[in-house]
Amino acid sequence: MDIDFRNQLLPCVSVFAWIFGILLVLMFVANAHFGEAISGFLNGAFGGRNLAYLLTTLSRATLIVGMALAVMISFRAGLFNIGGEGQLVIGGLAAALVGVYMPGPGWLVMATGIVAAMAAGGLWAVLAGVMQLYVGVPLLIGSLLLNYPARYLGSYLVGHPFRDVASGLPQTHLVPNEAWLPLFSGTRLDMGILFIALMSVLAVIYCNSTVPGYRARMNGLAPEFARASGLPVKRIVLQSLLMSGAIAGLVGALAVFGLHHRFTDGMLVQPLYAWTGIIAVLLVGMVPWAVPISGFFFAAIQTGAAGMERTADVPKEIGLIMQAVIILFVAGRISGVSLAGKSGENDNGH
Amino acid sequence: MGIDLVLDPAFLQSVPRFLTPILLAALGGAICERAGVFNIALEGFILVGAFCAVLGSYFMGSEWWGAVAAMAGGVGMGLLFAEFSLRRKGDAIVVSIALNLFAAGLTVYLLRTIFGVSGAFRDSGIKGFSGIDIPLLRDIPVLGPLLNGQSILFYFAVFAALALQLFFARHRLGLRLRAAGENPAGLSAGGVDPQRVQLWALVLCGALCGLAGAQLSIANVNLFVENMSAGRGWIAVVAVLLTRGRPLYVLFIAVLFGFVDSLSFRIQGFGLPQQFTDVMPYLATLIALIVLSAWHKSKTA
Amino acid sequence: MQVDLSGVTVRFGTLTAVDNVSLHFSPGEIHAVVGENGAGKSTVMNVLFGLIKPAVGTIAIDGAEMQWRNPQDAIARGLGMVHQHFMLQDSMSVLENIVLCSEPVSNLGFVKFNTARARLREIAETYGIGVNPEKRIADLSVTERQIVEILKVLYRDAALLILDEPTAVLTPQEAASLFQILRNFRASGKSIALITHKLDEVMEIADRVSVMRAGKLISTKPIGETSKAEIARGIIGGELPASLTRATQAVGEVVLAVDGLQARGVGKTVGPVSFDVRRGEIVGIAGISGNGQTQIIEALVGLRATTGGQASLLGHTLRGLDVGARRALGMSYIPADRQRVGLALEAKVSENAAIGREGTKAFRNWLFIKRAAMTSFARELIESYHIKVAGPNARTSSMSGGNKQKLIVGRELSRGTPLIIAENPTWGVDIGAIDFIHRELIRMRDAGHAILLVSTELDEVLALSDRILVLYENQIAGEFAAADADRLAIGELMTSRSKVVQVA
Amino acid sequence: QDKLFVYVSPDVIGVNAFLKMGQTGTEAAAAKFGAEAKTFESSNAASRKENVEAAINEGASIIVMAGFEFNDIVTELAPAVPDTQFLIVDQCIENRPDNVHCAVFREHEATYLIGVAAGMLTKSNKVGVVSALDIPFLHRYTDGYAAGAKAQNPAVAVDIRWVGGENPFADPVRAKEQALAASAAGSDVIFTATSGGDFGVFEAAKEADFKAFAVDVNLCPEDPEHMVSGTLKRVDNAILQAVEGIEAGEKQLMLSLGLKEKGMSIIGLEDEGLAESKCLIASMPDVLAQVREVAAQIEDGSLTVEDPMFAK
Ligand SMILES: Nc1ncnc2c1ncn2[C@@H]1O[C@H](COP(=O)(O)OP(=O)(O)OP(=O)(O)O)[C@@H](O)[C@H]1O
Ligand SMILES: Nc1ncnc2c1ncn2[C@@H]1O[C@H](COP(=O)(O)OP(=O)(O)OP(=O)(O)O)[C@@H](O)[C@H]1O
Ligand SMILES: [Mg+2]
Ligand SMILES: [Mg+2]
Repeated sequence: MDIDFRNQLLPCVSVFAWIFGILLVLMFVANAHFGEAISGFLNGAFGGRNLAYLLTTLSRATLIVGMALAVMISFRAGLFNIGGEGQLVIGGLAAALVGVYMPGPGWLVMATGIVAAMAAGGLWAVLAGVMQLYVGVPLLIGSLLLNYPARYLGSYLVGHPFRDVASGLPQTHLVPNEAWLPLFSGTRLDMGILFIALMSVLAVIYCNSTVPGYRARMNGLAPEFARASGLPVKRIVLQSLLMSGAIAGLVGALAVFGLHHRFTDGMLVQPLYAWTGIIAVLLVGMVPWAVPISGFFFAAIQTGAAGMERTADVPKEIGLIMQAVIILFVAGRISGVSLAGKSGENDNGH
Repeated sequence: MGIDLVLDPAFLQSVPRFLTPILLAALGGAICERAGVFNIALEGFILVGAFCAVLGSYFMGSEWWGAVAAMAGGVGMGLLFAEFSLRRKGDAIVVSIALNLFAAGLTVYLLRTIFGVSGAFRDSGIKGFSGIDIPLLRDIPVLGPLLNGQSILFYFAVFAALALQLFFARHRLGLRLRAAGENPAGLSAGGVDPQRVQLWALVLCGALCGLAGAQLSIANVNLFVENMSAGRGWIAVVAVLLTRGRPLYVLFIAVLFGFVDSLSFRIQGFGLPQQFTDVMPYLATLIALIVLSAWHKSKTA
Repeated sequence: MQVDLSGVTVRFGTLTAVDNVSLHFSPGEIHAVVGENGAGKSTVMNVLFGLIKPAVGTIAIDGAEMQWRNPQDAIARGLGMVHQHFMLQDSMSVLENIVLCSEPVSNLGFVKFNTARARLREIAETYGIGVNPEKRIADLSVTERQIVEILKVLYRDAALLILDEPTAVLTPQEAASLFQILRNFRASGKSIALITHKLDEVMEIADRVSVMRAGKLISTKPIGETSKAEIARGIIGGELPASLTRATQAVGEVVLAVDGLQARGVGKTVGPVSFDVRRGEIVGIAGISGNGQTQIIEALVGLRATTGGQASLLGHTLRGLDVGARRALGMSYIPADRQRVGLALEAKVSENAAIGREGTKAFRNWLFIKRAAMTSFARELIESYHIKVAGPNARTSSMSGGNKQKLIVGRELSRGTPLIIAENPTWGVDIGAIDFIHRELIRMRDAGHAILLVSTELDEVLALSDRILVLYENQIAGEFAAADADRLAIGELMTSRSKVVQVA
Repeated sequence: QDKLFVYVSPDVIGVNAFLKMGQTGTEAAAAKFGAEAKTFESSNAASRKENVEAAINEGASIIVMAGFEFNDIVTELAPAVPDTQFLIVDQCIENRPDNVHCAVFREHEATYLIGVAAGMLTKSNKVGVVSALDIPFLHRYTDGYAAGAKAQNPAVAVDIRWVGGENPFADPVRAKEQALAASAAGSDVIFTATSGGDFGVFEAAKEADFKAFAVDVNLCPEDPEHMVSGTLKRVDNAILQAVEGIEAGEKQLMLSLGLKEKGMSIIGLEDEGLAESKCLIASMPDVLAQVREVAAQIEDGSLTVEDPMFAK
């Protein structure tokens, strides 16, 4: 009991003290009124007229949780896929192009757009996997570097051939109204969150109860063990990446059909959805059921920080800093998969 | 275009400007790599260095103080890395990702709180390094425009690459760094704490990355812009991985990247869409990575 | 230099690894410390050397109490340690390894390699041992590496040498030359602490022997006042288990046929090797580690690409088959590295037990895995292989090494495949577990399975095998039938050409 | 104070003169009508939308938005809140509800004049322009300039360069490199329309010694030796004027401001303040004369400058 207390509770308390202390220092630097800042934060994250800000948080959480699920699928399989951004962009692009150019009833356009986005994102991720398996490019770097071609390809396509000239921005035309994701009545929240809720459930089932999920997990915990035990390692790698990329693509599609209704250059990159998704997964050590909670938590930090900026003039980057600090302090406690140990690994298969 | 371009003095002049930050950061990364610290937070290190350089230069009124402050900032990041990765045993990749975000957030936060501006901070009070004119060098064709008239940081970076080679081979700390990366138990057995050695690696890496940032903010231009490192840290990481931390190869790769990067600027003049020229350095990196990995794989498989 | 450890106690969490142990080392004396795996021998020596701080206890040199902050302090006072595992930097030269951590440096911190070279030459002349200082460790044989470790200690001018199982990786001949070196040291007045598992060695060279069991010091006696049997009883705290019996039996058809197999090794090609394994026999491969065993096994299991020749299992060629297909064809594999290859330590026991079976009807229902089936299967294994663990849902990392090994052995043997490949199956596990695993292997052999056993422990190979192949420098250097197997002859083959130890 | 005006910027304001002017304009309007003024800075597409939603939620009576990035957002949000007035500066949307108002500029008229001046000044017959990103809106700068230069001097070649990169609107480093590259390729007059990157171009002007033009506000004091002139965009005036109209109850207000309406101008077009501007154009009577003549033609309609934004 005594030992338990010292080993478990005390470090937690000290971590909270540290994080809180850093928060205070940051506010002091910004010369902010503490109470005002905190109430601005809470209001910005969870309040507002008719809970408008809570809905904003949920809307942001939709995309962050989606990216976190994508990342989780590959991380649990031991695949350090940090190319979620590229997969997200490619997915969004595919969704927008289908949404704008495909004729037919709205629901069909949307469904096709979502499928196309998932396929495109999945293939983009698989590309990184192929480079690792057959060329020997470490996935960590390969997937990261593939972000840039994705980004610039998107930028080029919406800036030149598929540009909505009249809008004045590098962006596609609007997706027709009928293909938008409907809003929950009386709110500004679109139904994309339902897709992500469903995905969360599916992901938990996949991780805990299916054969491929079990195999991927074993590969993530001990790749050499998986190989020597005769698991189909290459298939695990490609399958996991395909799923991971497909979820990222889905998130891109939801951003297009739910939030922005077209693809604008930079709209999926600048808000750092992919990176936030990564840290959301790391925060909870890749435990599937906890990932949506953690994603929501980070979304709240971001919208809360924006609220803090509006009311107390604390730059909203405080949100980014706090996210990083939280991860730093839990980094030592994250169990499950050691990422650094595996990043440089090459596959020596025949 | 080929030969004219290569002989164009303005083009040659720009190559060192591009390669210096990458070279300095990659050398820092190389030290970590050799010491067994998987540091992929170079992007964040550079960013903090760039910010501190402006901070130091602006408040102390000299570019030298700027460089000192940049190194201090980089070292600070190194110490943070050490605290969370070595002492608190955080996974290096997790710590790296967090520190990159931390740097991105902190620099903007401080930009807004200290200078009250966002986006960019520019002031005539920021003193920067200017080019050094070396009389003899100036008159050599091709090499002259390439090497002459650069900031002191460029010459330092090249020197550092050569010195680091010697350092690893013959210096006490260099030897211990390599041991920390290869078999740290051997160090412990000899009574040297490998974590202490890795701490030194992070300190040196921080200083070099800080200077990389200084080159960006008080040598290439005299101002700080949000997210000024703009992916250079990741290219440096790739350079480190490609070379496995061998300083001379790092130098070679950095020159290559500097060349491609400045080439991409020139090529816009030929009417290619901006996105194509923008993606060039990353594609070049990716291709280099693929070619070298494939070559390596065929050698060892 | 008189060195005294008194009343040392070390705890790791709740485990008391060393319990109130006192030891004395005198000049000109070889003091052997023996005990089972995990008895606490290494831990005591690590305390003496300053690597571990004891909870209780003191270290005194010539009567003066010492406080070690780190090994550097101990080294400065004349202690030197050759560790159980090599502490060398493979990519560095011999010279760099020797100076590492005690570098002679100039003002700027640059290492004066010439000074070091001269000192090394001096040592070679004094003690009659030496290795080319410019060679890379990676290019050295195991014996040469052991010599580099000893040179490191001599370079630091140690008066007390601690040697933790220095002969574990040596052949009998090499061990003999090492002992000659140790005798030279003894003659020059140094103290030597020698940890070993081999009682014959103790009887041969030690002046005094201490026995440890479960962290406690059982006895310390001059060698003349004790016997091998008494020491052995002290080690295990009772009588030795009955020795293994192995009835001769007729062998059956060929299960594994290997024909000119080649694979890429470290630097050069392994093989070509040809041999076969039949039903009802254990074929043992002896050899010092690093002579190609790993590559051959990996090539057979499908973990490593072959570069020539071929192998077939029950008449089916293995070419082009991946690990899964080979296992499905009738092969099981007990890998040497249980921590990384044999198990996923962070996963549950049941998840480790079911690996490779998750695709079968019993464990899968369409896409879904049958958790209940996994748990009950793990429970069966735990019972029938006497695995000590909290239960099927415990984390695998919570088990001791011996029990981890039993889990792997149980998982693989229970598949009942015609061929079983076992690589160092008892490495680092305690006597009880060794005995159990040996009996299981023999039971499988008796039941008509073909077993390929690779072990760097010559005694193990001798005890189990019906036929013995000796590997030396990536080739099969010889073959023996169990009946004519001779320790010394095999030892000779294991090192046919390596004679780096020059005794003055 | 129950009245609230919110200014929502599309990007961080930073050293972006245009966005700053939007802020001062909103503040001036608020002061005039006794309202509180707040600024919500955005940094990306998602935060733009969130900020406008927040402004509605905070009960703003007028929301001022600078830039075309807000079109979709206003289209989507405005119909649901008829009591909130939306003012978009720089751009307008189709099928406006009553509560959406616009103030747009004809930037190309001013950049055309800059082009005329550049065409006169170049000795190499090569002029350059560096702009942030290859987007239609910025072609009002680059193409207007090119048209002016060619009209003035048919022999002239125009080198158009884009900053691009990770943050094109605030990257002086890349802007500087592009300017140096253009200069190296022969341009001896370079026009910069890169927002946050302008200072990089000025540094290049010092190093490579070329003449430079800038946009939006008078930046000549930055480098009186190389800065010839620049366009002026009176965003603050436009906002004030528009808010007056909105407060007076106008619906679907639409302001289009060019040279004629004094919404756009270039330094040197008016005598007032020219001497103190530190711009080189003050000491170039022939350039002044020519620019003023062309400006007069544009104002009286005898010369129309095509809007490049909808070309292509
Ligand atoms: N760092 C450690 N943390 C926890 N337990 C440890 C640690 N090192 C050793 N132990 C445990 O302490 C006990 C004594 O270990 P030690 O290595 O001293 O045994 P040993 O007698 O040298 O065995 P062997 O013959 O296998 O080398 C063992 O149970 C071991 O598992
Ligand atoms: N660093 C450590 N921290 C905590 N426990 C440890 C540590 N190292 C070893 N142990 C514990 O000590 C026991 C033996 O570990 P060791 O690493 O010696 O494994 P082994 O050599 O495979 O097994 P054994 O020595 O028991 O045959 C295990 O129960 C393990 O959990
Ligand atoms: Mg052990
Ligand atoms: Mg031991």
